[in-house]
This record gives sequence, C-alpha cells and structure tokens, in this order.
Amino acid sequence: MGLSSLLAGGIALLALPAFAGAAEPILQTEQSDVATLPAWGPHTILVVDAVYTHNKDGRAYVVDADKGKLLGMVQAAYNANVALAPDASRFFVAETTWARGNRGERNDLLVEYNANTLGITADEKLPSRALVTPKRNNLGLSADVSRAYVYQMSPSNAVEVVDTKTHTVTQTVDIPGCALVYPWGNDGFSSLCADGTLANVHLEADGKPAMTHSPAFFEPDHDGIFEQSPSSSKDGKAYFISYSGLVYETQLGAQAVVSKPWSLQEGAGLKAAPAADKPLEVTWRPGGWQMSALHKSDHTLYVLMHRGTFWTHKEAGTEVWVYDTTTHKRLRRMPLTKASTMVGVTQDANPLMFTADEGTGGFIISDARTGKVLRVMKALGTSLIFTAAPGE
Amino acid sequence: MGLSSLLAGGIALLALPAFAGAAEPILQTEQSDVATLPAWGPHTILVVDAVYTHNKDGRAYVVDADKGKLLGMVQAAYNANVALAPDASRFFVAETTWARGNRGERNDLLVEYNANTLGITADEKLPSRALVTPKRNNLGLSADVSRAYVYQMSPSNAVEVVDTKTHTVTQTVDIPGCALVYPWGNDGFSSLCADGTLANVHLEADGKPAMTHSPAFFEPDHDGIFEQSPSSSKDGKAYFISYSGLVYETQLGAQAVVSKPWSLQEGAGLKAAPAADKPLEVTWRPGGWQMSALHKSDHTLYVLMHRGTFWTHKEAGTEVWVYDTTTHKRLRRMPLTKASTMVGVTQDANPLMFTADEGTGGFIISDARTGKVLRVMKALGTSLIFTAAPGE
Amino acid sequence: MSLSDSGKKQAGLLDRLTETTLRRIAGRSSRRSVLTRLGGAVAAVPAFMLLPVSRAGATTKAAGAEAAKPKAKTPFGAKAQAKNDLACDYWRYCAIDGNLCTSCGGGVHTCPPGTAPSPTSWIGSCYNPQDGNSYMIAYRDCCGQDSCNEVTCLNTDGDQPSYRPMANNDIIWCFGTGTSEMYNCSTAAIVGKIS
Amino acid sequence: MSLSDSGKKQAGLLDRLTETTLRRIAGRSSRRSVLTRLGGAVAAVPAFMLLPVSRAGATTKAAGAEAAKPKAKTPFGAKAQAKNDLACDYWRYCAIDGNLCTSCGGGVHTCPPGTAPSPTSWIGSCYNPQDGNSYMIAYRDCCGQDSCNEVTCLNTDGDQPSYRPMANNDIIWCFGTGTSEMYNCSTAAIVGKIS
Repeated sequence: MGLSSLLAGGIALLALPAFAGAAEPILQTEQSDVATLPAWGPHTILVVDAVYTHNKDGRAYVVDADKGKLLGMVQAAYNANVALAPDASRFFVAETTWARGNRGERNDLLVEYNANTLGITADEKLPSRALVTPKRNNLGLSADVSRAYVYQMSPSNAVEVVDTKTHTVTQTVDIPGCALVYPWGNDGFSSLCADGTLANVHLEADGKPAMTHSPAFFEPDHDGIFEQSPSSSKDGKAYFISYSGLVYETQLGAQAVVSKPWSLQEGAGLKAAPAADKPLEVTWRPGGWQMSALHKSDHTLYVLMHRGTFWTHKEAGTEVWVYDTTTHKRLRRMPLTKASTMVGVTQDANPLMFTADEGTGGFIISDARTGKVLRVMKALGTSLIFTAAPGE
Repeated sequence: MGLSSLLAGGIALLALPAFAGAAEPILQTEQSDVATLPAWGPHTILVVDAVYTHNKDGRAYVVDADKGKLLGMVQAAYNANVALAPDASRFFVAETTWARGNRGERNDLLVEYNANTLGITADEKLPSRALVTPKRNNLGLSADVSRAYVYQMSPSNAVEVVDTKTHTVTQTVDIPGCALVYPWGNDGFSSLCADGTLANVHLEADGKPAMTHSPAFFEPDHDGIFEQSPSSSKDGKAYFISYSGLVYETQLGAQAVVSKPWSLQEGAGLKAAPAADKPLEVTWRPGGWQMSALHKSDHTLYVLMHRGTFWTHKEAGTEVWVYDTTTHKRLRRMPLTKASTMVGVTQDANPLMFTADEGTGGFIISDARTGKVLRVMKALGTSLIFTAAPGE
Repeated sequence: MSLSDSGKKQAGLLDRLTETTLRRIAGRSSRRSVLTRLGGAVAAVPAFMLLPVSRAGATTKAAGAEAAKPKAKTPFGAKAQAKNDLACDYWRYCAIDGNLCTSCGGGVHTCPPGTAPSPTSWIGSCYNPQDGNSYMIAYRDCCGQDSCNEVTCLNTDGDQPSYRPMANNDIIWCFGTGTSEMYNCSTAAIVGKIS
Repeated sequence: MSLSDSGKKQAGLLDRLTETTLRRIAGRSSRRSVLTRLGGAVAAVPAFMLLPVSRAGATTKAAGAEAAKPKAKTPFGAKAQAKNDLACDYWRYCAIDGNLCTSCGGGVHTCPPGTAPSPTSWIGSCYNPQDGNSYMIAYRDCCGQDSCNEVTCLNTDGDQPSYRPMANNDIIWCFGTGTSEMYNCSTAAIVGKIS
C-alpha cells in the first residue's frame, strides 16, 4: 500500500482489505506515556534559564549532570526564581505572568513542583514579588522547607513568608531599606541593607516577626557585597563577598555575627585589591552573576575571578579560585575554557562544577576537584544564570 | 563631587551645597517621551517573528526597509497571525495567551493596533483560533478592512468573521473539510479543502454566509497546494501554487473560477516537475514557508526555488524566480546569498524584496528588480516567517 | 446555501481523521482502551471521540489510483537510519516537525515529565531500513510547556497542508491533553504496519 | 521588635531615592511638571510620590568622606565616546544594562512607540569626554513589550546591588508606567550636571 493512499484518510484505509489483513507487525504498536524522573542523585540539578531575549519564557531545566542529559523542564516566567528542597523531593518557582502575555492581569505565583513527576502540587497567587534579573536570594527556603521566603518591592521592600503546608502567605515582613533573603534555620532570615547592616528577622512562636540589625559592616557605595554570596540555611553560615574581594564570614541568626573579613587576593598570595576609591587599578577580582558557590562539607568556596578594574563586578570569570573557608587560603585555581558568569557545585564527595558559556547557551560540566571539563551540553538554554543542587 | 557620594542617595545630595549651586549644564536636562512612527511609506513593513524557540514571545516588528532600521515592535504571542490594512493605518494581530503563561485561562485575542502609535485600539477575545505555525492565510482582511477573518479549528473548522468597527464576532462560518482564508472584495473569502476544491463563502446582505464549492481542481496527497500561495483581496486574484510547481490562477468570488494551471518549470524552459508519483526525481522546485509573493501592479510572481526531490516543499529556497503572471514566463532568476524560507516584496514602483537567514535571524533587504542585497539587519529576530507591506 | 442550516457542525478537523479513529480502524487497541487512555481528554473535548468520519476525509482519486502500487521509497526513507533516535534521520521521524522528545526527557513514544501526550495526532508513513517495512507513525505532541529546543528537526515526507490536517505537521496537536495547548516536543509512536 | 508595630511601612524601595525625588531636588523641572508627566502612574501607585526619603537612603560614611574629592575618571569613562548612541561605549551608557532604546525605535531619552517610560529609574553618573563634565543619567526603562534585543549592553560603572536600588541596574524599572512591568529597552536621560 502506497504512501499517498495511506495519507488520504480513514475511509480509504477502510476500503482497502489488504491493510486490514496486514500481518502482525514485528515492531509493536505503542501507547503514549509520560516519563517520571529517575530518582534524584547528588548530580541531578536544576539549571535556571532567564532567557533574557524572551523573558516571559524563562524556564528551569532538570539535568542529569553525570550524563549531560536533559530530564525535563518547567516554566519559570519573567525573572523567575527557583529554589530546590535540600532532599530534592520538590522545588519552588516564583514567577510572574500577565493574562494577555504583555498586558492584562498580573499574576505573581509561587508554584511547587513534585521533583519526580514535575507535576504542579501548588500554584499560589502571591501579593507581589520583585521583578529583577533573577538572583538566588530573591527566593529562599527554611532549612526544613516549612517556609518559603519571597522578596518583593512593590512598592515597599518586604518578604512574603509562605507556609508550604497550607500554601498561604502567613506574613508580609517589611524590611525597609533592605533586600534579599538569606534564610537561617527554620524560622528566620537575614537581608542586606543599604546602610551596610544586616537585618535579621526571627519569626517568633506567635508568628510575629522580630527584627534586629547588625552594626554596619560594609559600605555599599565603596565596596558593595555581592547579592549572590553563598549561604546555608542549615547551619546559618554565610560568606558575604565584596566587590573588591573581601569575605565576611557570618553566622546568621537573630543576632547575626559578622567576622572580620579576609581577602580573596591575599589568600592567593596577592595584595588585597582596592575598592571604589582606586577604581582604575587592574587586578584579579571576583565577578559575574552567580559568582560564587559553596561546598558545605568540604568547607570550600568557589569564586569566579577575572582581571579587571573596580566596577567590573559583573564581568565573566576566566578562572575559578577555590578557597578553604577555615584557612582563608586558596587551594587551587582552575582556568575555564569559556569565561562564565555563573558557577555551581554539587554537595557530594565527588563534586561536579558547573559553568556556562553565555554566547552559546552551552552548559559546561567539570570535575570540581580538578577543573577538567567532563562534558558540555551545547545550547542547553539561552541565559543560564544559576544552578541548584540537592543538599545546598 | 565624586561618583560615590552621588550614588549615596538623595540626602547626601541635599547636604552638598556645591551641587545645588552647580552651573547651568551645557547639556540640557531631558524629559522622557515616547516616539510615534514616521508616516508609513511603501517601504515601511511588518516582519513577523514566530520565535519558535520561545513561542509565547512571538512578535511583529515595524521596519523601515530603506534604512534597515527597527521602528518598533508589538507582541504576537503563540503562533500569532498578523495582517496589515492596505493603507497602513492599522494592523491586526491574532494571538493566544494563557493567564499563567503555560497554564490557566486561554485567551484567543484579536488586537488592533494604530500603526502610527502602536497603541492598542481594540483587544477582543475570540471564541478560538487555530494554533498552527503561522501562515498569512490564517488571518485575512476584507479589501475595505471592514471585516477580519480568523481561521479556527477547535474543534471544527470554521472562520470567525469580525466586524472591525464594533470589534465583535458577527458570524462563525463552518467550513467543514476546508482551511485558511483567501479574502475577496468586502464580503467574501475562499478556503482550500481536503477534497481538492475551493469553498467560497459570500456574506450576504442579511449577514448570513452562503457557500459554494468549486469543482475539485487538485489532488492534495498527490500535489498539494501551498497554503502560503499569494492572493489579493482587492481584485480577488489568487495564484495557487502546487508542490510540484503548477500555478492555478484563480478569480476568487462566490463562483470562483480556476484557470488551467501553468508550470513554473516550463515557464523557465525546463520540463514540468513530477509530483508524489515520482518522489525521488530531483529538479528545481518551489518551497519554503512564505514561499511566494506577488507584486500586483507589475503582475509579477516571486517564488523561492531550490533543487530537490518531491516532499522537500519546506526547504529553503536558494534562488528567487520571478514570473510574469500574464505570459507565465520566467522574467529573471536571482540567486540568494543565504537560502531563505520566506520572501516578500513591496508594492511600489521601486520594489524591495525581503528574505531571511534562518540560522541567524538576519533580515535581508534586496532590490526586487535585480536581487542585489541593499542592506542586512543582523539578528532582527529569531524565526522571521513573513512580511506584510502596505498595499498588499 | 446558508451554512447555519447545513447541519455540518459535526464535520471538523478532529473528526475527519484523528489518530484515535485510525487506531480503532487499523490498530491493535480496543475502543475501550483508547477511551480509558484518553481519560480527561474526553471530558475536555466532549464532541471529540464521538463524531463520525466526515465526507471531507474521503479519499481523492489519487489515493484510489495508487492503492495497488507497491511501497515506494521516499526521499527521507532512502537515507534513514534505525539506530539513533536522537538524530533527525531516525527512520520514524520521516515527517516530524519540531523538538525530539527523546532529547527533552521523554522517549520515542514517551512525553517528558510534566507534559502530557495529545490523544490526537497526525500520521506519517515511514520506511524502516532495518526490517524493510513501512509503518504508520503517530506524531503525538507533548504539551503543557513551551518549546524544549534540544534537538529540532523538520522532515516533510508526506507532509500535506493544514487542509489535510491528518497529514500536516504544522498544527499544534495539543487538543484535549488536559494541559494548555503549549507545544513542548514531538513523539513518534508506531500505530500500525503498512507493508 | 515586632515589625508590625514599627510604622516603617512608608519606607520602601521607591521612596528612598527615586528619580523623581532626585529631580525635585536637583533637576530643572517643577514638581507640577513631574506630576503631570507621571499621569496615570500616580493613580496606579498612589503612595509613590508622597513618601518621604527614608533613613535607609541616608549616606554611609564613605559618601561623606569623599564628597570633597574632584571627579575621578571611571573605568568606563576613560574609554567612552560621545558620537554614536547606538554603541555600548556611548558616554551616557556608563551603567546601562539591557537593550538600547535607540536601536528599538526610540531615542536616547525616548521610548519606542507602544511602550511607556518609567517615571522612576536608577541613576548613574557618567563622564562626557566631549565637554569634560559628568552628568547624572536617569536610566528610565521603556515598558509594556518584552525585550527588544537589537543592541544589548551591560555597563556597570557605579552599579550597586539591589539593596541600593537607586544605583542598581538589575531591577525592572517599570513601576507605575500604566503598562505591564514588561521590560523592552533602556533610555539614558540627562537629569543633572555633577561637575
């Protein structure tokens, strides 16, 4: 039976007894089905694609980094944020849509996904959320994932505290003059403030927020702290990295304690770098978008570094420098085959490191111990801006 | 006054008398404003970008083809269609959104834009519209733009007739077994049908649709007719081009008359090309997406041609062949610097020709008389699929 | 003729030659299993399964004329391979248009997590160079997320215009999935043997 | 301290150092003209114009310490040009992040048709190599269409994190435009002279 007769339609098929009597095919007919994800391992990660060129179609990819294989994707629309539960059972996307695409009713949403099916388990409308190029710390989870914290700024700076059981906003905590969310434990978060302090918000037993401020410890216009500085909700440790390369190790909490800073450059045997007062001096500096990552059990800090003047804090890193957070010494430097604005690491004993090629949307998977490129996913996306791995 | 003090905030500025007493700047302070478009000329066009990779962010660009300059853009979401009024005073976008981006309430919309301000003058919700990679003939306008015709197929094939004065759907005309819209005059359209006929729908004075069918004149599975075949609502002339390269000149109307076909290949001195019965024969064939364009006053037909077998009807054209529609002879062949899946021409006495580079999203503007490339807009968009010029 | 009186409402795209109609005619699955599998789709598009095959689906004379011919190799089939379902020249993909679900977290007949297969599809006929047979392939779209973009193909063996929807690869085949009609990727399921 | 009692509600992003606050202090336009220009924005975000500059906007000690210094050339300013506003190194663009409206159908302080300028913005300080002066530049976003993508730049002279929003180029500055907060492109209007 020829091709054209097949395509002519159902009636034609019925009219052809030769077809109805065809032998049992060797290849079996197939039902359509839907994949579920293999169990998440330490190298199963989320990769966030902001899609700057078509921002309303941002997305988050689930990637098997051992195989360099895409396992699935979900929408993460219009400067969305993504946060993965440490046990990788579920993840959250805070996103924004308008009913008619670029107009009509605005929907700010906190969506919870089952990490095995990628099915939506909650799709909650928020009062608001901040629209800003996505940073990990615009959305946070408490250590036990009982709470999600959504940073907003419409019109005043605040954090919406979402109960992830009831999927309701239980508080909107004003954080005047402050921004971002660095969660600690199960009932608190800190934020960085314009006056160089940390605001520490403790959610008390009665549900009310109590705020303290640390003393001012940095000067934002002189040497700002990267918003993408890494922290851990479980132990409340944060590593606030300044534009010039100072690291303020901080014990987050209701009374956050900021340690005396150490210098990335000094830890690498160079002299400390100047800040905004000597802007033209060229040296190695931290920079990029998600410009640092933490391996918690290794006590190692990964930082994207490039050579440049001050005010080049968003420039792609040409190398990753790895520090021991206890000795403040550089353990190794790993030149990148492609300069990257993001770096991520997995939390296991054989960690992988992730960087991205902004030009092509390529995703580069390396051995975090050596920097050796293991595999490259060509054009995984468009604007890969950060990763989230289990146990972070 | 240093940079850092300026950035420190409004209070700092107030506190510095040196600033308040600064001399009148040489450069004046500037108010923000919004551009309106320069008057549309024959070379002001719409370019439709389907953005296949981020389909919900399709858009239509307004381009000054004499300067190779982008003049503005509007959303054209999710396999949208775009139709320009012949006098270029306004244009229509039929688009689809979901309230939550990829989920929630579906909105099928017919949006009318003022072509000078790009402001929305109507934003009407439709019962439905066809979701299919966009083809010009999924949305049509009557010659006087009193009616817009929206093809839909959910679940049955129909055309929604929209009164552009009242912005209401006045009829939903069922066209069982047929698809697409080739408008004629002010009160009718034809559609191509699966049985090889044309369905001709006349909207009678009482508003009711009356349908006739032409005799079957082609065999869709043997030698289908390109949906993107050009036509003109003003005089009701259509040039239905088949996959193999036959041109069925048709006078559209309540009693459409299809002429005996002529061969693109024979018009170029070659032998006529075989159709699906000899699929492996390689010859010059028409193909692409918007694979043909008409210059009405010149009586010329522009066709993208490539060498290939049958069933290569979507392959990019490597040359444009131009035919005299009265003599059926090829007037000239114009090799393209980049193979293109779309071709468009302006309707004036010094026409421009438009093609696109699918790989880069580049938009190529040529002299339609010679094929000489005049200018290239690098990466105008992502998936440039057709153009619309005044007077078409 | 006034169409509003014509009673032609039942003849639409989806009833003319849906995959499910075809399966009931030619496939191995019972009507009940098809209905079960459709589940929510039936609720979402109630008219969908129940309409008769219309006249518009009737064969044109070409089909009749060629029905007796032996299978012809097609341009695609002449070069197809049967080993790598991540490549555009995999035999089943002879008329696929879009993203391969095999590259998006799904499989050759499996949708990626978080998407849903369309109960309807268009049908291609592809030649398998391994066993020398041709098969009916249902190009079911997976729906509910925007375009996956990993491996994208455009093959057009037997692809016809949208007025022949059962053979057209431009249509978003996301009717009745229970998700939005947003296209993520394409599968290529075997639904019958031709020769 | 319980925040719900703190009365700090009025201290938010938009009041700490909005462009409009700054204009009233330092610019050439009257309050009335600013309000007139804002039009619908005032209705959309009523608290917007009326809030006082909060403590959070107060200067840190660095500002005071450096206030007396002569202007310093910045990394960008050292290489900037004053001729081509379609290039990323045009002097006014010292801290711009995004699409140049000059390439999108607008101008250096003009939004493309069909978009609307944000009444708020962040402020940069750019050195003009032609006259040797530095100017305050308001990077007003044009809003209501998705990203225009013709000429895209990322300059970061003086760009601070979002907890200093008045100096941050990551925020979508589309508050109170009367359109959606969808970002199309960035303008760079002169709003004052510094030195």
